Amino acid sequence: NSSSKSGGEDSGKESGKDGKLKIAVVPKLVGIPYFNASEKGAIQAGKDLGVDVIYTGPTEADAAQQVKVIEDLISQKVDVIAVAPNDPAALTPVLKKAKEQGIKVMDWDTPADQSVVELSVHQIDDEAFGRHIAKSLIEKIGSEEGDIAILTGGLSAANLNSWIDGAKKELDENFPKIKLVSDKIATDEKQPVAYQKTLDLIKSNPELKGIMAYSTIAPIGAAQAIQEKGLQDKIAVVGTALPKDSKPFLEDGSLDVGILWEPDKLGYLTVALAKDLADGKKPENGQEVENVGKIEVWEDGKTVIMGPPTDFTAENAGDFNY
Amino acid sequence: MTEYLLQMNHISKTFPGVKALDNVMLEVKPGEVHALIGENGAGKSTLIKILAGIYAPDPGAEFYFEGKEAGIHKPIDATLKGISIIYQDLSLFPNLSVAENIYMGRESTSKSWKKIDWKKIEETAEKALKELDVQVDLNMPVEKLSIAQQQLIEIARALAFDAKLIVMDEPTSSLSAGEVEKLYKVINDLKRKGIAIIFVSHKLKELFTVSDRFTVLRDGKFVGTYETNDLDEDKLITLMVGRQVLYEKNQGIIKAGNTIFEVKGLSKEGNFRDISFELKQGEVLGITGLVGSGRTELAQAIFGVNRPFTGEIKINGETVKVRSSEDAVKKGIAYIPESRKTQGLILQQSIINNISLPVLKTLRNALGLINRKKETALADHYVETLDVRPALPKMEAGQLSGGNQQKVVIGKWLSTKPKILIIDEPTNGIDIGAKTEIHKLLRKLASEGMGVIVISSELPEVLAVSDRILVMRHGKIAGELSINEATQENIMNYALLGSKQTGVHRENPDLGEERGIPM
Amino acid sequence: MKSILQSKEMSIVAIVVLLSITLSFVSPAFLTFENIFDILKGNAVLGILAVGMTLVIITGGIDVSVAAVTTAVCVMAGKFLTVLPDSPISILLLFIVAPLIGVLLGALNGILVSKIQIPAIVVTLGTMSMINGIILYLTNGTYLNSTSFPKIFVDFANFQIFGVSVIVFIFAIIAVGTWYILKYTVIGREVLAVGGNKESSIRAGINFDKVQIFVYGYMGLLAGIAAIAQLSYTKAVDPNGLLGFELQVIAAVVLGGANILGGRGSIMGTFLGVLLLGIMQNGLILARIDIFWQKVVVGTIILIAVSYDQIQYKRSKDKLAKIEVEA
Amino acid sequence: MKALSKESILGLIALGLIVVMSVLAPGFLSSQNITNMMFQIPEFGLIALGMMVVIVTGGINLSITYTAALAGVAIALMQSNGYPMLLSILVGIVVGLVCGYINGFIVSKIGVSSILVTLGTMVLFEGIVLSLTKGNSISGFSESYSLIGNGYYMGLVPLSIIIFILFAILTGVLLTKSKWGRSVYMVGSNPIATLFSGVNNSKILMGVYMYSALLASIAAIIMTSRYNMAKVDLGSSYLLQSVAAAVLGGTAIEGGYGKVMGTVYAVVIFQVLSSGLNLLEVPRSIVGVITGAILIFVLIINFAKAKFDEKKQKKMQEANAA
Ligand SMILES: Nc1ncnc2c1ncn2[C@@H]1O[C@H](COP(=O)(O)OP(=O)(O)OP(=O)(O)O)[C@@H](O)[C@H]1O
Ligand SMILES: Nc1ncnc2c1ncn2[C@@H]1O[C@H](COP(=O)(O)OP(=O)(O)OP(=O)(O)O)[C@@H](O)[C@H]1O
Ligand SMILES: [Mg+2]
Ligand SMILES: [Mg+2]
Repeated sequence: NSSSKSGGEDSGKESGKDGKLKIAVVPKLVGIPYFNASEKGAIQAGKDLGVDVIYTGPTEADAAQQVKVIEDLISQKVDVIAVAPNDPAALTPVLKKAKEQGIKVMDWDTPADQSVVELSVHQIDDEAFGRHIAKSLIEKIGSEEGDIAILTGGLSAANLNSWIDGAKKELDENFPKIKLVSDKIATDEKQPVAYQKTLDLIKSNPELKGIMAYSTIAPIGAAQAIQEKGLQDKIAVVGTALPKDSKPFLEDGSLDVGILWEPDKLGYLTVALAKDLADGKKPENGQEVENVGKIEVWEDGKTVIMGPPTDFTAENAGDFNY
Repeated sequence: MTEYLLQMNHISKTFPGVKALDNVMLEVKPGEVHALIGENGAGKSTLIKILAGIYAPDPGAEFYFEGKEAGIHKPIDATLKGISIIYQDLSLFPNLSVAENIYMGRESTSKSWKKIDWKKIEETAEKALKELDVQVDLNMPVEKLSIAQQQLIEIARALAFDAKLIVMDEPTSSLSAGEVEKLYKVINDLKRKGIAIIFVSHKLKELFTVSDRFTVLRDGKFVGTYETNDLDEDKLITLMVGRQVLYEKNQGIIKAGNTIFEVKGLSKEGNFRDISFELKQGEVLGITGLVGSGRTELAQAIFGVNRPFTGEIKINGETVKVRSSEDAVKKGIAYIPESRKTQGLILQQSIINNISLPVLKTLRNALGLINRKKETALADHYVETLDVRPALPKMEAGQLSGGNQQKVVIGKWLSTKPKILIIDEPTNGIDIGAKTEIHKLLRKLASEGMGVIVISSELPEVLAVSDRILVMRHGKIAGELSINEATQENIMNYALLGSKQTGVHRENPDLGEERGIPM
Repeated sequence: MKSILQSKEMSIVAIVVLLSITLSFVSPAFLTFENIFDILKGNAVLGILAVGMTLVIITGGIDVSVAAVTTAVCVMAGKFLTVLPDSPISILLLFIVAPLIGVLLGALNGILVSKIQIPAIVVTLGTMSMINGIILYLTNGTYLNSTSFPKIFVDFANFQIFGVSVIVFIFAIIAVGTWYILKYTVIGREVLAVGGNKESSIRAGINFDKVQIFVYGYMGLLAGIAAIAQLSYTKAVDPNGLLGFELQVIAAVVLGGANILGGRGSIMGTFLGVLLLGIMQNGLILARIDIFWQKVVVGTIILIAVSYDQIQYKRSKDKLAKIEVEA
Repeated sequence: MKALSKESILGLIALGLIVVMSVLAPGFLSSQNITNMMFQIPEFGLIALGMMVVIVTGGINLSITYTAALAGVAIALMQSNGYPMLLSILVGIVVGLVCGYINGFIVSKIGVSSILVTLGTMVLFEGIVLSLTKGNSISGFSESYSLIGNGYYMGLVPLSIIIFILFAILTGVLLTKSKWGRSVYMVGSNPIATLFSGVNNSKILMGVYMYSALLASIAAIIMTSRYNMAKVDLGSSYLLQSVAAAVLGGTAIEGGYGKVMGTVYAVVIFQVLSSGLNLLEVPRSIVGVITGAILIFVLIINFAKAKFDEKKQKKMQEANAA
């Protein structure tokens, strides 16, 4: 279900009727595993905290469509809009409009224009995350020199790009002997494409030692190619994969490690903080959020970091349900 | 039960806005050649399409074949009953080979997943072509053939069926004399085998040569069925149009003025070579020759749509370059193409839109937008002066009959007030009444100062309208004749031999190959 | 005396050969047995769909719902696989069920196109939008991966004969089979006839509706088989994996010389079109063309290919002497 | 009694949908929602009109959205590099026209079928945008620029819808009243006969592709202004939608027929459906299903109506005859 609600079925449309807050959580797109997992968390939070959660987004990761979704939400007179922007700049005008209508505006998953949002929930610090992935790859390669390649979901995905930039920084600064064989390669958020491109990569670069794959889908495609060519021991693959999908590849070593956070927790945290925002409560550094854990709040008072990334490995992948 | 193979009674057919057939009857005996005749739009093709199962007649129709209720609702029913049809507008598959085209139609009577026997297809095709004495490559896609060859393929297809009744809707419109002769021979053979033939044509001579009986239609109504022996041309024409028409040689009465148009040494590889002639104001110049002699290509080169070529074109003594049809119109050249339906008219658009198309520029108001009033007036004017029927300028051009369509095309070009009018096969598939009207019109236009070039394969027509005649052969001008010296015979000699000498007659069995189309 | 068809294929052959020669100089990895079969395997789904699309386009139609239908079959067959036992029967069942679902969806298009006479592009746009919506609604984009499938399926998917993947064989069988249908069966010739001239085909007693339902049904059938190939290729179900794929399928067919207006098209040409797209994809990475410029290169090659083809075609037509002119 | 035209029926359907939505969807008639719809219509409407003009000639323009993206990126690059707004807009339009020229040239002068050409240019333009932007979005517009897509005329009517209406009228006038427009229909109906009527087909076609590109560029101005950025997939989701809108609007896919009003009604139908169903909190995915169903439904109605008219006319004629 691509748009869902929690809370009482008969809760009135207008907030205040039954005192329930209406919180809209807008992902980049609906219908992909990652955002489905966040949805679960968000809906759960709605139930736990007694607020109405509307989880709705575009069917394609398209900024223009997302603007329309938000415009429609403004028409629905929600109390808070939390959005994971496909493009931060694109949302600025519409978020301003929402604010003018008295709606509280925040972002989650990916930062929006910081001058508009009142709260910014990050799973992670982008640069640190990128660096972590790069370091993991080096560790899995087991050597500080050699050729590596980067796969990405799409060339224009802002958060993927900032992670990749973080990773590149790490490599430049600390591993000068690691060589990138090409610029990041786009896989269109499609598994077969990632698979195909990885095969081509292996062929054109027989000396390839490792692959970093960004987006939740690219690592799977890459691992599949490695698996099929039986190169588990020659090429290390590290990527931002979800545990359930990556389990079979983690098990035979074609994917060395999946690095991400727990998206359901992120959804939960978003709703919890949205409620606080509506209630006028500010997040605090080190605050303990129920069902999520300790959060970090930056000096600006609005940037919230959920916590360190989770490494999914053959051992723990079975413990997660997404 | 009866002596008739086919009986159709009380046949009516209503199209949106037109009653194409009104209580018509048609009875055909086995082994006869039955001519179906009438002016353009009389309803001949419509009747045939009902017979073929393409159109359903209005209720009340009686339709028997071999004494039994015919039960023809779909084309396949007619095929299965042994009726095969040569359509006026051809029904070939341009992308398929000659052999397959001839065979096509039988296949569909069998199962979808049946394996195709290519050998059998080729044998069937070969046999049918042999009967007609046509030589073409069986594997050639039909779109690469000339119109004449396509028509022969269409005929061959009808022959290849073991039909009891063959309908021929203007089978000879593009054929050369030699090919027509061969068709006559085939028709005679068929007759002998007891196969009945319905023959539609506008060429009266032809009809008298082949037919046993006539059924005449006029304006969708049944006029009567007559024995050929009881008729002559005059009588038949009177029956068709309800009046007497004349169709005789032009007496060359117009005095020509200055030379307004001149071509010098026009050549285009594979099309024509070294063509030079001039055209005087007020003159009708006929260009004739066998089909495939390059007349159309020449005309289209002059009109700017068959480029590039070498040579010089002069209008009023000035050398001009005609780079496109737009250019040609600007310079006062009009070209009425031989194929009305594909080149002449935009069938799905209204008569108004068709007529105004070349002159839209002149119909604009101060804002540069089309003045609809002026436009309608223009169309009304030509619909009226050319007597287009029905006189409904808003009607789609495609709903008109052939002759009326041609009038619309002529109207379209007259609206440009051309200095030079080139008209290619002006009366192809047009009835005798409309033909003489068009001939008169061409003469009149010339007398009003236009230079007119008439391209035609029909010698009586060329003789009826021209002041001077050029005969083309193999892409070159074989000879020039003034109207006073021209006869059908000496024209034929130029067309066939390239000289005025006699020696070859229309009976020449090799005529077909003389068309000289390289394969 | 080559037919237009042949000459059309000639020019794409020329382009494929030219590109291949260039690439084998640029990258030694290009012209290897392994790479060629990887290209074939990687483009088998495209190829199977393009073969079906060739028939549709020959009749003058188009089917933009192919990717949606294939995905729908993938999703349903994938679900079905998860409940199947680990036995060879499962593969057999898969080969029955997947094409069946495909045929049903395809026939729906066919019926709307033929009986209601809605232009094909509109019908299939509509069904595409509906199928995509329903898939998204039902699956919510959820993946299925190989762990959910019986092991026998994974074995099947990895199966190779002489080092060539079973997927390539499926493609080959489809291509040859369809070529045979086009050339040697009545219905195949009717497909060509209908595309050549609709009016004539009706007059020749061809059941126009039947032919249309056939081509869309057959397209659906191949979409079903393409779904099996896709499942075998990815060993997973990605409900978004083929989004927008229809344009590539159409591109392959028209690059292969099929006329979008109908009447012209061949399996050989389509195969070459698929190959051209596949080689470009593969070659650009092998040749290490800058990522951001790859699309520029692909776009330019497509434009050059189609323009060259057209100029070639015009020339050959001009050369065809219309009249034997005496010297 | 005069029979209703295809377009009027569509207009009635649009009206009917509006009534249904007003009854069913709370807030559909709220000024907020109506303004929303007015903001959302122009960009899609312009692209749909641009598509329609090409379809009338029997062609299709698959590159239309990337033409828009390229024009948008040109504007964004100019402005972010400090060039004045008007100059940037002008350059954007010129870039769009160049795209149109390329399409027009290959279609009309070389004679390649439009689907092939625009398939090629689609990839080409996307590639150019990608190499210009490296996949990132470009922002940095002036305040006044953002008014084009977000501002109001007299504080009430969005500027962008006024721009759309002006261009719709312009398109309608050009198509029905100008020599060029008439020739467009004629070329679409029968190019050979049109050529043989002294019309310069290639000029007409060139005009069509340039005009289509012009409309795309105007759409690009509105989009970049509204979304405050330009990037490679700007409006890419409108591609097949615009074909659907044109055809739903009665444009004959084989060419020769098509009216501006029909396309406008179709765009309104899509908009009403999308906004209304969103207000009803119908899942996004189902919106697609319903849109598809409506598309087919309307065409079935057209079919049934044509059959019915035919029968009626026949009956009338018979009655007259009797
Ligand atoms: N499909 C159609 N729709 C509407 N009107 C039609 C249609 N076909 C024919 N008509 C009309 O029916 C009448 C008879 O046309 P038909 O083609 O049968 O004439 P015809 O005798 O064969 O003429 P020609 O000698 O020019 O071929 C004409 O007025 C024509 O306009
Ligand atoms: N061998 C051929 N291959 C391809 N097209 C041909 C061939 N022969 C003729 N055509 C085309 O078929 C059409 C009719 O050919 P036809 O032989 O009647 O031409 P024509 O001699 O120019 O005309 P006309 O009969 O007026 O002299 C022309 O457009 C011509 O281009
Ligand atoms: Mg007729
Ligand atoms: Mg001719």
